[in-house]
Amino acid sequence: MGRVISMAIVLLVFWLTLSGHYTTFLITSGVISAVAIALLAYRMDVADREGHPIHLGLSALTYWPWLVWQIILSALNVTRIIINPSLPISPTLTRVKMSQKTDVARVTYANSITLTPGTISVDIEGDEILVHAITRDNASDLEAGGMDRRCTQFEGSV
Amino acid sequence: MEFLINLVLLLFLSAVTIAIIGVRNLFAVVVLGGAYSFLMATLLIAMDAVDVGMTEAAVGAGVSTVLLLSALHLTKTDEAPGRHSNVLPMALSVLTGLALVYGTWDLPRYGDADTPMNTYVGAEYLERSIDETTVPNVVTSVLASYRGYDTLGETAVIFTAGIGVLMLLKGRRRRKDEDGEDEGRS
Amino acid sequence: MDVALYFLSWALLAGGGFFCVVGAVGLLRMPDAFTRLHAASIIDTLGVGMIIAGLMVQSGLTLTTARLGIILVLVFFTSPVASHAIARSMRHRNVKPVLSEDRTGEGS
Amino acid sequence: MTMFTVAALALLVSLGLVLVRVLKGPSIFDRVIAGNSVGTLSVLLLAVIGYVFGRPEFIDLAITYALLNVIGTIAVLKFFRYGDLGVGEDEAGS
Repeated sequence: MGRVISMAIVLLVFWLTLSGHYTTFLITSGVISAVAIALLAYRMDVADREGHPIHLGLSALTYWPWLVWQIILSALNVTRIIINPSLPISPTLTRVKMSQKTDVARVTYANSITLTPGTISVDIEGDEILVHAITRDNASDLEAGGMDRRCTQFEGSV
Repeated sequence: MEFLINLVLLLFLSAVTIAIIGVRNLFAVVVLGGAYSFLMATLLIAMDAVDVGMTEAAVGAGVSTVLLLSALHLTKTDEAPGRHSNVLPMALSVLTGLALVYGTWDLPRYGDADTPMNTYVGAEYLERSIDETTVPNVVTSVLASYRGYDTLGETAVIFTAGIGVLMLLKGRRRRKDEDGEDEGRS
Repeated sequence: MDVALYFLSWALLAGGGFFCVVGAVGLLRMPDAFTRLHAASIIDTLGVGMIIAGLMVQSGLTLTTARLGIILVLVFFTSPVASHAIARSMRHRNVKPVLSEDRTGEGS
Repeated sequence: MTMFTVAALALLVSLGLVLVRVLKGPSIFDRVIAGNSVGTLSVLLLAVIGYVFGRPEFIDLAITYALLNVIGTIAVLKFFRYGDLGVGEDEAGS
């Protein structure tokens, strides 16, 4: 039930952000819509640990800044490749182990790989992710497992 | 700047339209249609028709992509070459287009404040709707309050149509899957 | 407006525009669909991030900034899903990527 | 020339380049990738246009676009994955 309440609050904040007009009638409609949608989500079983993962809130605050930094670094790297007239790419397909247990952390890891320019998670087979990397170096960096450790840490701090 | 944005977006739109005519793979047409809708909606919003732009994005890029794909599911993905000559339809389209362009000559200039639609009831709605309905958006207040019953009827019709389309698509798909079991992939 | 903030938003907007153009050029230059995905993800990350951040600096602590923040979060959560879905359906349709090296041991 | 104009021009240029990829193909997946980028760039262009014209309220629409863009892309790909659509050979492979 806690998840339903927090989901209703998130939805209400979304409504208030988009609305910008704060009269009694409009705020009441917002509250009713938010509660109704949260209850519907509860009945549809999407307001669970996976669909609305509030328990990851705090560890996200340390993981995301690191991820943003990684994104900037690798985006600059891919930019250099694109600007270079000889286009020095060496596309590589590789498999990367993932050590996460829960689905949310696995999705976070796979999404982080995709979000970082230069690597894309293509498929998940068991506890391995099939990754397409734009250069050999990108693939090797990922195989070294720095991001995997970060994600496991992110999961472990729940 | 406004003129430049409108001009460039219109050029992009013509390019996409010509490509849609030329491409024979219907999947590519659906993807191109999505790109067309996004460009069209951006153009509409650049011309201050915010609500029309919103509708275009929702219907063009969202709903019609899904519906067209569901329809593609039931048919072939490559357009068959036409059996008849294209000359007559072409001439008819060009004529209709020219007639429409001729019709625009009588329209007032874009954004003109002295036209009947801006001086007659339009101004009244703009002045009085917030006091009378307390709805901050004038388009919403006209649709949902002044013309409330009309909109209710429209919504009922669209809802029924939507359910009908869904039932048709769903029924057809299941039957096709059962056939597929017997005949293998057709 | 504060001069430092002005230059910050100038830099962010110009940089975001630059990365969008770079991503678009990459989309044209890359040899196959898999590598084009990498170019497109520059637009989705740095292009979107910098331009939205520049606009946020421009509007200060207002409701508009909150709305821009929603766009940023939405794009950051949905764009990897879209990229992954494209890559995955390419694999299921047996589209072979152009590879220099294959470390999967499939010999595909 | 304000900074918003510069950003809007850059976005228009990239929109044009990406459209070339949408039109050229060659495979359907190239079109989907580029179509997705068209959506992302429209979201940005819309946000920037709001500032160029001095009406930043347009940003609500950019949110709608961002949502619809991903729905469109996922819809196309879902039908690719689960539908038994006989894609023409010339368009399926790259």
